Amino acid sequence: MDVQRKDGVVVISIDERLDALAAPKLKETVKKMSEESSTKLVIDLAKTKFIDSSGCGALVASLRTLLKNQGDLKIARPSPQAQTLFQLTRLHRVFEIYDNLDAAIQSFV
Amino acid sequence: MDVQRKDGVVVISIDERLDALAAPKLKETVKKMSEESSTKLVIDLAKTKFIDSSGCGALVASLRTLLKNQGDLKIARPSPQAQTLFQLTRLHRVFEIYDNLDAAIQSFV
Amino acid sequence: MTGILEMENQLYVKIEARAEMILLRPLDLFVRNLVQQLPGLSSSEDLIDNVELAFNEAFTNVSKHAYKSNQKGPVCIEIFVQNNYLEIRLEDHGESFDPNAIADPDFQNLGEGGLGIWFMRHFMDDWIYQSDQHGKNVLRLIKKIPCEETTLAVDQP
Amino acid sequence: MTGILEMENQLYVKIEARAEMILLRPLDLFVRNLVQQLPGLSSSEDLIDNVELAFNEAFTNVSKHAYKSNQKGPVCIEIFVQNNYLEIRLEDHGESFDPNAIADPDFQNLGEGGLGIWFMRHFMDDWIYQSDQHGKNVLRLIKKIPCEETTLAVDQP
Ligand SMILES: Nc1ncnc2c1ncn2[C@@H]1O[C@H](COP(=O)(O)OP(=O)(O)O)[C@@H](O)[C@H]1O
Ligand SMILES: Nc1ncnc2c1ncn2[C@@H]1O[C@H](COP(=O)(O)OP(=O)(O)O)[C@@H](O)[C@H]1O
Repeated sequence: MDVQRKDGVVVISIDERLDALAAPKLKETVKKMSEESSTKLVIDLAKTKFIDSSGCGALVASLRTLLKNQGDLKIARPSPQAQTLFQLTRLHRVFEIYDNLDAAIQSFV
Repeated sequence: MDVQRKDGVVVISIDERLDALAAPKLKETVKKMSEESSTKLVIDLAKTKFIDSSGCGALVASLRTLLKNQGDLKIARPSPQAQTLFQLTRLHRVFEIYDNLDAAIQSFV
Repeated sequence: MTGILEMENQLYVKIEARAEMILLRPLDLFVRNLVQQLPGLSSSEDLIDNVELAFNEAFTNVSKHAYKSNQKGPVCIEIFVQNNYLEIRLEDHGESFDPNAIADPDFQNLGEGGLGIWFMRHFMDDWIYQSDQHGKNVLRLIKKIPCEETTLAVDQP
Repeated sequence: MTGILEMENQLYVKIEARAEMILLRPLDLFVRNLVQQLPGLSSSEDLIDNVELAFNEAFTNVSKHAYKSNQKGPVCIEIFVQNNYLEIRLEDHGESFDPNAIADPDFQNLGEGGLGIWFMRHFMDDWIYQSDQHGKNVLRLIKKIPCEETTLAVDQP
């Protein structure tokens, strides 16, 4: 997991797998971030080949935490495997999803 | 495994693993090729993350087969793991090795 | 070693360990890579993803729910492959549960959890969970393997 | 399931299957990915490569040499991890051989084969092969795990 800031937006790049081992770290990081009000966060899934139910759950939890503190979260570059899960769970209607990282960042500006 | 021709030189691109499963196919392909006299062959290891004793053996066998028929073989872009094995086995003195594919091809021209 | 190992024309693997989360990814990759090499499955990236996901959810549940404490108990994973059939079995000796008491996820208002079993059921052809009186719990994940044309050709005269 | 599973502070995995070559890559990836997650090994790409290679040679040899015919016999793979110690054990019931009768490779004139055992010995800290009268052959591959500073710090007052 790698955290960067660009144009006032935080970009978290997730590693190859967003599973039950990686999910707690994401939730914790977002929780800390949301202590600052109005955090603008992009979760970049470009490197993420595999996501499971814990990964989806961590994304839902992260969005909730941010919304509670006037922040927001967008998702960039999900793999076909992630897109399948988002569609099945209707999370594609809950998340704003971009297939381009810059578009996700710019959507905040 | 993927076979292409460029400037009269044959380039074989090896897959991710050159192990006991992949070695027989390489040997067989080179054997067929060497029926034509003076085959110029480059083995491209750019995608090959893992090579084992069977892989090294297949390269040695391929070189022999070609030399017997006035052909020759160069190796391009070995990974650090492959380089370690070539050095340990002194195969780096047996093979001409290039860290650039074009240089390997041009060495024949 | 088990008698079933002697059976012909099928693949059988048995893995025993404590249900530690450190094994999740090595096991996932094992399952994925094995499935990737099976004739009727190798060509379908989707099918491979689905089996990997189902196994991943099953192992995570054994590690997290069957063994809640930090000291994880044993898990036995068995993989059976026959011509047109793949079964992955996970056996644990931890807490059991009643799958009929687990409601489907509420997709209008998804929580943090509760998707695992639904995913397994969705992506596999069969999902069977059984507990016996001796504290043995077995989950069976079953997937039919689509016949390849080469296989069909052999079966036909 | 085996008593050793109960031991604390160590990792133990046991895999049983027929020694089919289709398992080579799934098993290799399992071993690689497990080693990759061990504290003292995760940071060294070289060490991970070396253990993967040694395991790969050992499994290939059981499949090709211990079981020469097409009908492969059983192999049992055990992985033990303790603080500073990794052992991979392969047990077969096929043909045995005398490792002392195997000469080192002739590096001036390498042939097609004969590098496997030399690689295993070179890349592991210990390589032990033993056959008993009941036809059981066991190969033990042993690697010391370098201590990480964090581990050392815990041990010191
Ligand atoms: N192997 C298992 N052993 C015991 N309980 C389980 C097991 N698998 C699932 N459960 C129970 O079923 C519930 C739903 O599981 P699941 O759909 O995977 O969602 P989650 O794991 O996110 O809660 C779990 O919260 C747990 O109570
Ligand atoms: N597990 C084994 N069972 C029986 N014989 C073996 C085994 N491993 C190695 N051998 C014997 O030792 C020889 C040398 O093995 P190795 O160094 O791996 O080279 P290669 O496999 O290329 O011949 C083999 O040719 C075989 O005769």
